[in-house]
Parts: sequence; C-alpha cells; structure tokens
Amino acid sequence: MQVSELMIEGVNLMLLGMGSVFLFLSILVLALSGVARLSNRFATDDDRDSSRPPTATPRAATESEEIIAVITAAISRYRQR
Amino acid sequence: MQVSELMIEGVNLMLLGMGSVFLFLSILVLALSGVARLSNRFATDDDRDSSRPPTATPRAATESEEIIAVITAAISRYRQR
Amino acid sequence: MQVSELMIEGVNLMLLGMGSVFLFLSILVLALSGVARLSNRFATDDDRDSSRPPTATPRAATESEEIIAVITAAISRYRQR
Amino acid sequence: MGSADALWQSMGIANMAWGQLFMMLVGCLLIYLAVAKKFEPLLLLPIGFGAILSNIPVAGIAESGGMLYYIYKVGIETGVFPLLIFMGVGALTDFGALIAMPSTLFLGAAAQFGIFATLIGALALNLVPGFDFSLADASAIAIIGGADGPTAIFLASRLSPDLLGAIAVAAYSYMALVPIIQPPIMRLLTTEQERKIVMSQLRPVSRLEKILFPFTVLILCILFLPSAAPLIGMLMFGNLLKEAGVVERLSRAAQNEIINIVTIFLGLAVGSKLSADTFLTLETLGILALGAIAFCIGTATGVLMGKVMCRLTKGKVNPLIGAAGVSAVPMAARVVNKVGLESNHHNFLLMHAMGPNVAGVIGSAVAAGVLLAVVGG
Amino acid sequence: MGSADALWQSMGIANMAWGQLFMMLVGCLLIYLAVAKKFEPLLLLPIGFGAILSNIPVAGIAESGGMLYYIYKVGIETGVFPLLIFMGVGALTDFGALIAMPSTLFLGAAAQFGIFATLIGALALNLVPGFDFSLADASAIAIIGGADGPTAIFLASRLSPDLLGAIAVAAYSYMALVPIIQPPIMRLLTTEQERKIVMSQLRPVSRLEKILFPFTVLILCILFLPSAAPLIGMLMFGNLLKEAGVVERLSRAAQNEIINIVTIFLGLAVGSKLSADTFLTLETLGILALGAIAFCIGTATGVLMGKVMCRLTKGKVNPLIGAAGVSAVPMAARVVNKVGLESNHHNFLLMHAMGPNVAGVIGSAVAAGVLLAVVGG
Amino acid sequence: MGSADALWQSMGIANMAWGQLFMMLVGCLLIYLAVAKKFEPLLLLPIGFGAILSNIPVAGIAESGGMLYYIYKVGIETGVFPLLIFMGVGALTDFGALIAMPSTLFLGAAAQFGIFATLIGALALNLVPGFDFSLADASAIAIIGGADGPTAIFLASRLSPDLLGAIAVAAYSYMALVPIIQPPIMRLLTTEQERKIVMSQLRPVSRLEKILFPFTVLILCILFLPSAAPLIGMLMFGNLLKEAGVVERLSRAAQNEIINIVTIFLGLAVGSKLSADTFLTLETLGILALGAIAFCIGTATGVLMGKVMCRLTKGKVNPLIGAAGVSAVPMAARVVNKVGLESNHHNFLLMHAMGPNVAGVIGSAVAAGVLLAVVGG
Ligand code: NA
Ligand code: NA
Ligand code: NA
Repeated sequence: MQVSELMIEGVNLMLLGMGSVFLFLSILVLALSGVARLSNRFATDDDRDSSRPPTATPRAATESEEIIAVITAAISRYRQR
Repeated sequence: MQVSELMIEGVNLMLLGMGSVFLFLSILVLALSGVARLSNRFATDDDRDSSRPPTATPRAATESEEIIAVITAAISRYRQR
Repeated sequence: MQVSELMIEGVNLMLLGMGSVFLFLSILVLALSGVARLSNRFATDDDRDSSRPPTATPRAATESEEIIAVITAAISRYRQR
Repeated sequence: MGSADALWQSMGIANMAWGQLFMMLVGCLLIYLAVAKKFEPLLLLPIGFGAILSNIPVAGIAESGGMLYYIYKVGIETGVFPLLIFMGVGALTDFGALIAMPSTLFLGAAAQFGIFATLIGALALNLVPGFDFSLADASAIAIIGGADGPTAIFLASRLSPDLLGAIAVAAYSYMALVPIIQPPIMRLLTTEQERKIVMSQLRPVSRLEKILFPFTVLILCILFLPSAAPLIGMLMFGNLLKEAGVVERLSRAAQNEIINIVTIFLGLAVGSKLSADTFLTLETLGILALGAIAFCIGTATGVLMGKVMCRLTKGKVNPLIGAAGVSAVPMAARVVNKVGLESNHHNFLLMHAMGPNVAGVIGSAVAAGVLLAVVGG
Repeated sequence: MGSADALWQSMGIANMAWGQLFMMLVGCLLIYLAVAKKFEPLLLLPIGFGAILSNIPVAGIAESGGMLYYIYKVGIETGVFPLLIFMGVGALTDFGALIAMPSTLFLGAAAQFGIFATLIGALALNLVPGFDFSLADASAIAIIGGADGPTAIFLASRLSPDLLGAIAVAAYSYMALVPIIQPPIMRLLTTEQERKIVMSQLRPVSRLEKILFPFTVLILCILFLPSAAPLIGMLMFGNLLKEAGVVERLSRAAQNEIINIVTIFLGLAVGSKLSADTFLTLETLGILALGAIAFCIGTATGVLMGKVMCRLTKGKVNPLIGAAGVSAVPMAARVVNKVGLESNHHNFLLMHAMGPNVAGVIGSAVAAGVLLAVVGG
Repeated sequence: MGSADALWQSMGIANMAWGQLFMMLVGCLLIYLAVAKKFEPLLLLPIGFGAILSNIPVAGIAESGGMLYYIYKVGIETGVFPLLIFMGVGALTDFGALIAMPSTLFLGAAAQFGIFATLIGALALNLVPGFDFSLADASAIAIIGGADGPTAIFLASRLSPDLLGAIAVAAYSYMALVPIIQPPIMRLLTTEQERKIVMSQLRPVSRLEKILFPFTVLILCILFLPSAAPLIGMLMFGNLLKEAGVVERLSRAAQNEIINIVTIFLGLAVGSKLSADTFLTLETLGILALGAIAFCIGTATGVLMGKVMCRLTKGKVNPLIGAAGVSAVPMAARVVNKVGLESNHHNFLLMHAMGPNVAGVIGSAVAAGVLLAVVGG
C-alpha cells in the first residue's frame, strides 16, 4: 500500500476512533447519571454512608483485639504495683 | 443402551457405591480407633496437651514482642512524668 | 566409551572445573575490591549508614502507628480515672 | 468508510444472540446472589462474571485464543485447579472433631445416599422425552449430592465436561441454600426430644493423632480406592502441611495465596462453560431439579442414620448432626447448631457437627472415586 | 584439551555481538532509571533485567527452551499477563471520583487524541526512508499515547509483537516522565486565573453506585465495542472484587499476590523482546519520538477540553485536571495537584484529577478496542 | 456384577507392585525425617508426599494426564521452578558479609572440590559391575557436593532427568545432615588454637555496593561462563529486587508468595520422579554413597583452604569458616558458629561464616555452569 493510501486510512481511523471514544464515553456519562439517580432512590441510609473506612479484615480485627488485650493486661499489671 | 438397561446399571452402581462408601468409612473408623489407641500409648505429655493454641508464627511473635516493647516504653515514659 | 577413557575425561573436567571456579571467583574478588573502592569514593553519607534497619514496609508503619494511637488512647483514658 | 463498517460489524448489538443475552443475565443473577444474598460469593461471583465475559459476542474470550479458554484448558481440563483447591481445603480444615469421634464417619457415609439416589433419578429422567443422560453424565450430575464444589468440578471435568457449568452452578447454589433446604427436613424427621439431646464433650486429640490422620485416610484410599487418590491425596497433603507444624510457610501458601488465586481462575473458567448452547437446554433444568433432590435426600439419610446411632448409643447422639454429613463445610454444621439451639438454648452442637461435616467431604471423595473407577475407567 | 576448548567456545567474550552488548547497556540504563530516578521501578527494573538476561550470548535464555521464552509464550503471547495486571489495577482503583462527576469522562476522552494523532504521525514517518510501518504497527505505536502500560502491551502483543519491546519501554518511560513532560504544556495552555479555580467538593458516592459502576461500563462495552471486552472486562472484574465487599480474600489476591507475581514475569518477558535485531533499528528511534509527541498532544487536548468545560460550566472546572486524562494513574493526577498548588496554595485538585485520570484508563481501553476491531480483525 | 469386578480390578491391593510399596515407604521415611527430625522439611515433606502419590497403583498421578505429570512437565522439565527458587533465595540472601570480605570467595571455591572429586568417584564406580554412569550422569551426581538444592535439581533436569529424584533426595538429605557430617571433619583438621581465633568485625557495606554486587557477579558470568547465566542471573535478579529498595512489592513476592508456591510444586514434582523403576536401582545406592563423600570432601577442602588463609593472613582467619564454603545456607554457617563456640565461648563466627556460605552458592552455580558448558553442550 502507498503511503498516501495509508495516510487516508489513518485519518479515517482517527476520525472513527476519536468519534467512538467520545460517543462511548458520552453514553457512559448518561448511563452513570442514570445509575446515580436510580441508586439514590434505592439507597438505604447504610449504603449512603460511604465515608466510613473500608471494612477491616477479620485478621486486622483480631490483631487490634490482641493489642487491646495486651494493653489492658499491661495497664492492670501496672496499676497493681 | 435402553433406559431399562441403564437403570439396572444405575441400581447396581448405587448398591456398589453405597456399599463401598460404607465399607471404606467403616474400615476408616476401625483404623482411626486403632491409631488413637496406638498414639495414646506413644503420646508424650507434651503431645497430649493439644488444648494450647496453635503455635504462633514467628512473624506474629515478633509483632507481639514489638507491641510489648512499645507498651513498656510508653508506660515507662508515662511513669517518669 | 571405556572406563579408563571416561576417567581421563573426568580428571580433565576436574582440573578444568576447579580451575574455572577458582579463576572465576578470583576475578570476582578483584572486581568486588574494585567496586568497593569505587563506591567508597562515590558514597554519600546517607549511603554509608547501612547499619540502620531495612526500611519498614508502609503496612508495618501503619500498624505501629495504630498501636501507638491505641496505646495513647488507653493511657489517656487511664489518666482520666 | 470500510473501517466504520468493520466497526459496526464488530459491535455487540449487531451480533448479540438471544442465548448469549440470556446467559449474561444468568451471570448477573449469580453475581446478585453472591453479593446481595452472600450465596457462596467466593465462587459464584467469579463464575457469574466468567459467564458474562464468555458470552460477549465477537470478543471470543472463551474461544480458542481467548483468556478464559487458556485458563480452562490449563486448570480444569487437567484437573489441577480443583485439586489445588482441595489441598487448600485440607490445609484449612481441622479434622480434630472427626478424630475424636470416628463413628461420625457413618453419618458422613449415610448422607452420600443423596449422590446415588440422584444417579438413579438422572437415569430415570431419560424416560422423559428430551433427556438423554449417559451413565457418565448421570454420575457427574449425581455428585452434586456430595455438596462439595471441587469434587463436583473434578468429577464433571473427567466424566461430562459439557455439563460442567450447570453442575458447578447447581452444586454451589444449593450449598448456599443449605440453611433453607435442610431445617424443614431435619425438623420433620426428628422429635423435639431427640433435638434436645446434649452430647458429651469431645475428647482432646493429640498432635500425633492429627499427624497420623492424613496417612490413615490415604493408606485406605491407596489400598481400596486408588481412583479417589488424586482428590483424597491432595486433601490429605494440605492437611499434613497444616498439622506437621514444620512447614508453616507452605501451609500458609496453601491456605491463602494458592487457594485464593486458584479460586479466581477456577470461578472464571467454570463460568466460561456457561455458554448458551450447553447451558440453555432442558438438561440444565433437569440438573437443577436433581440437585435439589440430591441435597434433600442426603440430608434425610444423614438424619436417619443419626437416629439409628441415637438408638444404638442409647440417646448419646443427637440425630441432628447427621444432617451435617452432606459436607457443605462449614455451613451444614452451623445449620445443625442453629436448629439444635432452637430446641435447647444451651446446647451447642457445632463441634459435634464438625465431625460428620468433614466426614462428608471424605465420603463424597470416596463416592467420586467409585464413580470414576466404574464409569470413567 | 577438547573440553577446555569447548569451555572457551562457550564463553561470553568469545561470542558477544556488539548489538547484544548495546542491548545489555540499554537494560542497565533502564535499571538505573528505575533505581536512581524511580522511573516506574516496578516495571522498568524487571524489563531492564530481562533485557540483560535475554541478550547474554550462548545462554539463550530468551530462545526456545529458555525460561524467558516460556514466560513470554505463556503470559504475553496469550495476552493473559496484561489482562491479569488490568484485573489488579481494577481491584486497586477507586472509581469514586469518576462516579461523583461523570462529566470528567470527556476529559479522559479528549486526551486520547494523543493516540490517534500519533497514529497519523507513525504513518507519516513512512515518508522518511527506512521506515515501513504497517497500519497495525502504527496502531500499536499509537497506543503509547494512552499512557497505560498493560493496554499498550496487550495491543502490541496482538498487532505488532516485534515492536512490543520498544513500545512497552516507551510507554513506561514516558509515564515516568509525566512530571517533566506535562507541567510546561499545562502552564502554556492555561491562564493563571484558570489555574487558581477552586472546585467544589465531590458528592459522596453510595456503595450501590460503586457496585453498579463496573456493570454499567461493561454493558456499554458489550453493546458497542466487544473488542475492548477482554481489557475492560478484567478491569471491571477486578473493581467488582474490590467493591462487592463479600470476596475480601479474592480482592486481596488480585491486589497483591497476583499483580505482584505477574508484574515480575511480565517485566522479564517484555525485557526478553529487547533483542538487538528488533530493538536496534531506526524504527525504535521513531517509536521513542512518536511516544513523546503522543504524551504532549494527549496532555494538550486534555487541557484544552478542560478549558471548554470551564467555559461551559462558567468557571467551575479547573482546566488543569484535563491533563490527568491521559491516565498514567496516579502520576498525572499528582502532577495536576502540584501545578495547581503553585497557583493557589490551598487548592488541592488531587481528588478532582482522579476522575479524568481513571477516565483516561477507560478511554484508552476503548481506543484500543477500536484499533483492535478495525485493524486487528 | 461387571461393575463390582471393575471396582475390584481398580483396587490398590489388587495392583500393588512391591517396588511401589517400597517407594511409598521411602516417601514415608522422608516425611518422618522432615517432621520428626526437621530435616529440610520445606522440601522433604512435599518430596516424600509426591513419592507416595506417584507410586499409587492405578491412579497414575505421575503419568501422562495426571497432576504431577503436568507439574513436572511445566516446572522442572523447563527448568523454571529451580530458577524461581533461586530468585527467591537471592531475594532472601544478604550478601553483605561476602562484600565486606571478598577473600572468603576462595573458601567458597575450595569447597567445590567436593563436586569434582565426586565426579571422579562416580566415574570410578563404573568399575563395579552394575554401574554404568555416563559423563552426564556423573556430572549430575557430582553437583550434590554443591550442597545447593535448586542448583542440583536444575543441573539434573538438564543432564540426567532419570536420576533427578535420587539426586534431589540425596542433596536435601545431606544438607539436613550437615550438623552431623561436618563437625568431626572440622575438629580433625584444625587445632584447638586455630578454632579459638577471633576474627575482626566486618566493615560496614554501603547501599551502593550492595546494589552493584549483583551486576558485578552477573557481568563476570556473562563474560566467562554464560552457561551459568540462568542460575546466576535469577539469583542476582532476586538480590537486586531486595537491594534496590524501590520495588518492595516485588521483593516481597519473590521472598514469599513465589518461593512458597513454587516450593510446594517443586517438591511434589521431584517426588514424582521417585518411581520404583528409576529409584530402586543399584545406582541410587551409589548416588547416596557418593553424596556423603562429596559433602565430606567439600567440608575438608574448605577447612584446608581456611588453614591456608589463616597462614597467609598470619592468624586473622579462623579456618573453621572454610567449612561453610559448601553452601547449605544457612545451616553450615550455624555449624561453624557452634563448633567455634565450643572452643571459645565468646567467639561468634556466624557473620564471618556467612561470607563463605553465600560464596559457596555462587561457587556451585559456577561449577554447574562449567559442567553444563562441557558436558551438556
Ligand atoms: Na459430601
Ligand atoms: Na489513557
Ligand atoms: Na555450594
């Protein structure tokens, strides 16, 4: 294929590509807005409260429980002195 | 193969299968009882004491050591006030 | 191949092998000494201080921060009594 | 504008078949059950997503050259993935309750009747026009009654790969439904008096016994049922890693890294078998129906055997724990505990139910071995 | 002394070609950039080491039978490794900022102009004697402008495997150079007044929206661009694992074990494509030049679209955040934040820049899908 | 009752060969040594279990289509598993002691004499009727003297796959026996006076030196012995991941996930080579005997070189540390420390012994490279 033909194909592809990207993402904007409205209607209070930190893993929980237990023990031992 | 033949094969397989499962697990019951008697004879005091928690991993150990060190430091600093 | 021939090949290989190992590691001794001299010239103060413990992983950092936070809280609560 | 045309030709809306659309909805349903209803989410979420991905038109993700094709080929066709999961299950399972009370193995055995009754049921379905299950198909379907995911996937991949998707989905779905399926059957078959039985505390188990346990099981498997050796071997290998106490690194790898990674891939690969042409058939409906029956029968025979043991021990065994014999670890044991608490608020049957529960895992591996030996040979 | 001769014949100094030596130095340069300059070290260090290993004479580590050959074959030729990385990226990414402000998707779209401008540039280079890029080559090169490593590797492995090494190196190098490339362009195209714009705080996003997000994106992908489905599918699968909240084990596996392990192998395998005969060509120079242009153009069009949105919203959008649309997550968003702080010391744009930043990931996956559909078909 | 017959035909007791039974007992012995005696449990436990699994009659777990067959094929025949282990070893090893005192490399070199003496020994065994070791076989056996598991497995998989099982078992068993084998030899060859020598503290090593170390070793390997490049390359890659300080994620993956997962699979796959027909031969007895000799000679030449260095430095080097040159990291260094403490209760030689210890790893990789270049070519 000649360079000029290739270039024409390239320009075609550019138009098509940028068009597709914009079209796709525009539809996505619409879809996300729709989803937002939809989920606001269904959202419970619990759901909306997304500012809370992500749920700790069970292991982490156990660890901090251990820590608290250790501290409690340390402090009570300290108090007995 | 006709359905009736298949069914006969199926019933055969059922009898054989349930028989095998029961036979296998029955022998396992015997074997486990034997192993229990055997290992009770050989068991040292240390072995028998399986109520202790599973051995902590080295890493966990290090962590709790760290915690204790941190606490000790915190408390001693607090005492100095 | 006859055993005697094999043995001769083996002895050859032994000489060649031990020679190669010693030669290779001798060159490595020289190279490492060179690198040591070179890097001492370029080393910054920060680099030389390799006695510090390896950088803690972010996670570990977070954990000990948590621990400290928990301890601080525990102690302050204890003081309020 | 040849390229615009090529783009249009490649669009999903231009190529979507109804079957694909329906299967994607099935995938969404599985994900919904996993996320909203917490139905075995570790498996059903990846399976559901795999179903969606593999039914996307044009993309061919589950076809030769696609990612899910490779994963299925490498992990399921070889049988490696379910065996690795089994290794992880072994490394995660404490067989102590079973070792302390080996007689609970009979409960685990009785509950496997669900498997073989379903086998007959599957063959009988051939009388209905439209069904055509071979003995291998029927065996693969029957294993749903084992209530054990990796065993079901392993057997189906060996005996009836086309039905693998439906079988895996049925197995995991009904395992998630155990808290709904089992209690009515348990209540129906036992008296209030029986449900109130308090069992004596389990004896402590020495470390030596725990280390010898995997060998005991494996030796019997080698002697009498080598066709179950891959399953039981890997289960016991995992358990040995856990109990040996000297290979902590490997035990952790089996319990975490390996089982987690393999679960993701196994789920996606099973999902890739949920294609319209193999799933949207009358047979799938049959499989779903048979699976439900299998769970019910397994629960019933487990409880009935519990009643027999109750008689023989003069009331020392609470028949409820028989229901845990279907495996579905640890869900079924929890259900037993819950139903037991309804009759006696201070009666915690959980530890006693763990015995038949893990016995059920071994029991269905044994049943799978029999089916493989006779049908798969 | 036949064996001594054999040993000499097998020595590197007796077999070293200049090209191999040069490529090993390129590998060392990449490692230097990774270690000393912290240029995308997670990728460039393994790539650099892979380049060294694969150019060792006689050893044949990247040739049939060698380790890197197998890793490339299994992980890159099949496309599996970049897709697994994408799954991990999805599991690590919080799309909350994008969901809160979907209009930032336009910024992510505009920045993809860097891709298509580079496509034209690559084809135009054919006018220079010595260059001979096919449409597939040009497309694979163009994707460097997507500023997204796994997308670039996936597309190059599909369209132009010979150029994969150079393309991956260019993509990751320029991603590391984002803090140097972008600021001048951003300052050139915006006024001090615009850079000072403070954006209103993002609204909170509910858990339900976060769970529905992956489905929304995937559905559109299925309907309109199934050729992007492997990339977008795995990205959204990873994100669903993260957001579902019921598969913590799998989410952690995707975010840690899988992505770490695959990154090591992906890097080594990409490095194995840095052999003298495919890398030491005029084409590589062209690719490096085009890559730089791609980043510049993408940044510029992103910022310009930011200015348009600023106008349309009557000054509610700070045009700087458009630069984050090239993706290069999270580097580009941090650069936006930094440039913004220079003009207004209390204006933290990081969260607002995360919207176009993750939009850029989706945008370049979409662009890759178009290129695959039209060129790869 | 055809199916009952099929079931009987499939039983282990109906098909067990004496050789299989014996090999399973060998597997049990290895597991016993691993669990009760803590003999290299990370490797010997999976190897032992792999031996049991692969010798189960009928099941065919190590035959074409079985799980262990696939794992062997993918991981060992390609050489990938031992190389990944080597990467992990590199990421776990601190070469600081060696960098601080490069002269300890001579100790690591001298101890490799165990390898080449064993080579002669293996060839001489051909004079005994029943032995027929080729040069390749003898080389693979000799590498046991390197006291380095992954190197032994890598070389055996290249030169003599049939002997791989016996070689790996011998290598790991004798590594575990180092605390028993080495002390008498060390005491025999040194005077009380020598064992009391206190060595001066090692100089601190800068981060730059630690980063340059992998490159120094790799460059020499490239120039003079590219056949060792896969081994030394991966060892140094792992070490660079550790020392670079910018790829913490990858370093952790190499040190934990990858090495743990691969160790499980490597062990099982090596165990799958313990089949009766390749293991129950006179040759295995020869290999076991030669392995013991190899360790003894390696220890002796290491200590003797230590004495030479003691003379040359006028008593600044404690000759005991030469024994650590066989590698067997970190066991041999600990043995040195213990024997040293017996003579002087305040003399901790551990850090000084780590130098020759890690030098021994490089030394045996170099020796493996020579054997590969000359014999494997
Ligand atoms: Na079961
Ligand atoms: Na992008
Ligand atoms: Na060695």
